[in-house]
Amino acid sequence: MPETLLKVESLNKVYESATGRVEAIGDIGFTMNRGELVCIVGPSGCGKTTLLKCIAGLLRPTAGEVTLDGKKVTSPPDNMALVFQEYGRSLYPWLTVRGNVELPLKHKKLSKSERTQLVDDALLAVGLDHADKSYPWQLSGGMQQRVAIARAVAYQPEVLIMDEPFAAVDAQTRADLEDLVRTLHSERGMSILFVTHDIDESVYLGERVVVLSKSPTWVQEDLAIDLAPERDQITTRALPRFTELRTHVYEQIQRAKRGEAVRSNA
Amino acid sequence: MTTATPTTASTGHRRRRNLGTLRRAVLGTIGVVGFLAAWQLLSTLRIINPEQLPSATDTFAQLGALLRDLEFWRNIGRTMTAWAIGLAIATLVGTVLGTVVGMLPFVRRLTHTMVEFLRPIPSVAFIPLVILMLGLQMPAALVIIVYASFWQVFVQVLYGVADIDTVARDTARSFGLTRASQLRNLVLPTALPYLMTGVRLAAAVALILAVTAEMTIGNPGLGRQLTLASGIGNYTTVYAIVIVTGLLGLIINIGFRAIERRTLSWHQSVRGDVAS
Amino acid sequence: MKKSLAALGLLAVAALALSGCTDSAATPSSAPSDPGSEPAEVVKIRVAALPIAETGALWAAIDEGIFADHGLDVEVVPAQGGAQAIPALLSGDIQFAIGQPFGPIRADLQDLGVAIIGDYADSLADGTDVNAVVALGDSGIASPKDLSGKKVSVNSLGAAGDLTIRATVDADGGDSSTIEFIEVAFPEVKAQLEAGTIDAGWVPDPFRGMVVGEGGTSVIAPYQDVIPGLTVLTNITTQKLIDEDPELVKAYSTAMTEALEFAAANEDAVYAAIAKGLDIPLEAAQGITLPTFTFEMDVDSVKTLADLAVKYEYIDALPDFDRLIQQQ
Amino acid sequence: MTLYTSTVRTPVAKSRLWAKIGENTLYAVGLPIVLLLIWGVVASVAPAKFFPAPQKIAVAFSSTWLGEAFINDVLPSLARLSIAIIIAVIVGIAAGTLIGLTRWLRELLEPLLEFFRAIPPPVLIPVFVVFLGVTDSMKIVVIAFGAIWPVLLNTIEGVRSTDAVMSETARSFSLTRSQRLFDLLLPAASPRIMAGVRQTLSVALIMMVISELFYSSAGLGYQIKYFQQTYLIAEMWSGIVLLGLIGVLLAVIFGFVERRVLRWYHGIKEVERA
Repeated sequence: MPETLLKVESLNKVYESATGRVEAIGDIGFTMNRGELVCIVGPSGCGKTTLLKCIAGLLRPTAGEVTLDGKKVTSPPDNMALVFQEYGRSLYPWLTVRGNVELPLKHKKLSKSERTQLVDDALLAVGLDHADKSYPWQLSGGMQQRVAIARAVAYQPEVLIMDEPFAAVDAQTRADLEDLVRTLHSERGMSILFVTHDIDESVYLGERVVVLSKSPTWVQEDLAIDLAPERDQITTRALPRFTELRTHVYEQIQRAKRGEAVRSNA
Repeated sequence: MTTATPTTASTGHRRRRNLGTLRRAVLGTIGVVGFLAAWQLLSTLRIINPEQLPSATDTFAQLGALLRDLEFWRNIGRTMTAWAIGLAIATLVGTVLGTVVGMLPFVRRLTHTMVEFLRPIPSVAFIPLVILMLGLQMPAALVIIVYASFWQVFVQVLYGVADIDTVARDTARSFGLTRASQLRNLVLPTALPYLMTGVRLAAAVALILAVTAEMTIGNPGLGRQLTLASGIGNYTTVYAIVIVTGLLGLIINIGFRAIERRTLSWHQSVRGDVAS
Repeated sequence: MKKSLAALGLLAVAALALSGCTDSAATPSSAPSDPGSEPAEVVKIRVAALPIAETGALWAAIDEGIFADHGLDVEVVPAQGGAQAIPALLSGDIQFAIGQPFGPIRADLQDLGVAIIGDYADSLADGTDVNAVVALGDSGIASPKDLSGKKVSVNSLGAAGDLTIRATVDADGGDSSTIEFIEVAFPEVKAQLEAGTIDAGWVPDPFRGMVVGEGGTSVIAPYQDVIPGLTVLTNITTQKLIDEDPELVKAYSTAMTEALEFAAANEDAVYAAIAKGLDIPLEAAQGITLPTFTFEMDVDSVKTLADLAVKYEYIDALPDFDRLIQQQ
Repeated sequence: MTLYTSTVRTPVAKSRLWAKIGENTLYAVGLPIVLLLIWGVVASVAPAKFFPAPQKIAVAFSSTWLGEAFINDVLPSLARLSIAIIIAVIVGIAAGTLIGLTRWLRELLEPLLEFFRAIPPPVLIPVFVVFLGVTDSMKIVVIAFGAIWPVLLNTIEGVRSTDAVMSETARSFSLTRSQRLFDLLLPAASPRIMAGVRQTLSVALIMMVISELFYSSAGLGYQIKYFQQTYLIAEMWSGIVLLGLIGVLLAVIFGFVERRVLRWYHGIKEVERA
């Protein structure tokens, strides 16, 4: 019986903003097991980022709750790490690559050598062990996002949450980074919650794909991806099953956009 | 966000914003009142000799008396006239020289040392010299005001001209725009927000120097009235004039910030997101 | 918010307008006398004078119409000390200046073409002098030599004040080289004495009276002690003006002679002018010890001062007195 | 995939290098030398009393400042200036951070700060004299009071406008308070703070001179005034030159510090421009 790591229950978020009252999230509920890689997709503007911030404890939901490892999330938990889409703004430009990766470790009770060990290991894992003395802005966009991933890896979280992390990098780099995420998952057994608007990416990466409706958001479908754990950019994407799944998800998203989907459990 | 249900909350929202403004106004008033009360207590409880620190009420009474005196208004007028003329000259000269020097790289390199040396010299150091050349009247004060505020405009315009987008410049060149046309359509629009920042800084500096000049040169105005009052130990008048100069500075700051914001907002829509 | 502020401002202005305005700079209606002797044309001149009690004589004479009688429309420019008056003279911005003899002496040493055309005010040879060095009663400073090693304030360094204080202290057996002189404006002296930032201060009336009246001591009257009746203030102009417009200099000198005679004879008019000019109560003005007002130079006292200045190395050489002092 | 996107440096031939240095020097000193020559010629052909020839000023400079006066006047002035600058910068940054982060405090103080910064600092000299006497601390306070505003206000703005993603990153990794302050808020605000410091320096120099024009018996500003009062015109000019040199010195020190502190910032700008 796989152990439940993350549980989202009846989550609702209403914004009081300059243009009035906006219900971003209607009612979202799903769970994620330890060691799973779950992708969340939805039409653009469906409140994915809002959901993520609620899970990460950066935003307080209007109703409902998030539990991580049995504990209710009210503020950013220690055993969670985030990778943001805006790598340029989430890395601190005044710190070197090493400084950035090391920063969150400084308040953990670790010896200096343990810390160095963790940083070295994380940088090696993302293939940046040679660039630790550079500054983030001296690196290309893909490289910068690797630094952000290394920072999250070194933090040794129970769960890694990634918010459209590859939306702003070019296609080739993106493929490399996707494989990096797969590697982290398969080799290190990391639990990853991956938010994206790219349907192919969600199917390629995920063991499960959670499809969100348009705003106010609810879970339209929770789809298991029955592809083999060893995935490859060329062969996996060429599989007929891959095409079926992505077509299925695509249709769901189109329905979501048109607002055709009707909540079954409402 | 998306087309999500905008409810009737807009009135509630307005109320919230009004609440924010109200909060600011209330807290700000508390701050000012608290300051005045502390001042009053320091003086009335004789923690500080009231001969030297007259109470807030005495000071404001004196201020009221001054405000009924036409000569006081004339002094305000004199100070502000020197300020305005000085600022106008500094802006004009600063803009013209800044644009010319900024657009001609070799002139920029040639003048760099001179600028770096002349800019930090406090203009008050020239007071003896300007009295020698121009006497004890407004022209002498103007030199001091212009020298100090000129650099603010000049340097900002230099930054502005340097900030011209390379793509925009190449585009202008590739379409064969004339120098005059480049100046009008590319250089000035890019440099405008910088110019406004420069003018705002210059306006504040010009007021400082206008008052300082009156204090040291002795041309008529608020500064001279302050020195005269201080010279006979009339501290209520001294404090009243300090308050008036502060208010003048406040008006100048608020006014020029508003102008700057206006030019900036117009500008941002043209060149898009500006990270600063 | 902004609107309400503007409204408040308007209200304030309206209130002011209703409550009525005064004008402290309005020219008094005391018209010049004697229409018969009115000259053909009026010449505007600017005269620099410190905003101090001594200038009362000039203000009183102007109000009396003495200068107008000689065809002169005088604007008094409150220059900050002779240091600025002389450059302003040279620049042609002002025509005459009333200032300490030290300024012109220094200017003459630099060949600036400045001349003293007459006296203005002298210190008093006996009795209570026009100024004094005062200290607090409990300061332990009783005699001049006690000032050695102390902090003593003067209103302007490097002039007759500190020079004569040095001379007095040395004559009393003290060591003037150990005195630390600091510039403090006269009205501040009392407060600075009480705060302990200075040990003694050189002040004229009414500030001397304030300190002495509260138990302070008048340690020395340096002018009287060193050069009794020393010239305090003189009338200064440029050689250029003397050469180019002797008529004007003549008219000014005649008017000034009359003005100073008037002032010497009419103390009450001077006190009234001081009260108005300095914006202080008349009673306070009446407590001020007035100097001797005269246009006639006591050249010897200035020469003695210059000798003293050379002795104390305030200046390197003596000025050329023949071109410096041209009594009109 | 290139690792470094910053500009690639190609080695320059030695002869080219020397030519470059020569050219730079010529540009740097060319105009000043020409102007000095013209001034010198004019001053010897038609001597003006108040515009002594450059060589006279140079002589006056060495005889005036390179001796006792350096210890008695220049050093104390510079000491007061430095102390005041240090106070202004430290207090400005500390108070600015506090005010920038505390909304109620900011709202409480906003009108007062707006008012006090608007007062031309010289008018407060008579006021400060009353409180602090004719002392060095009075002069230091006058300088610091005048100079603090650019740092203070820029720090408030800088701290307030910290990038949202950067703050969220800090929160998501549960950074401690001091980490947030020293690793996020202050570095993020540092470009603005340094811009404020630059203004603070120039205001401080002005205030140093003004503070010595009144109630003084020594110091650079006092000496310039004294030379004017005694009509030692060349010496007075040499004082103005010295002030210019001090300004240049301050700018050089500032530039050095700024390049260190804002290395990352300039790096980003360079990458953006490339």
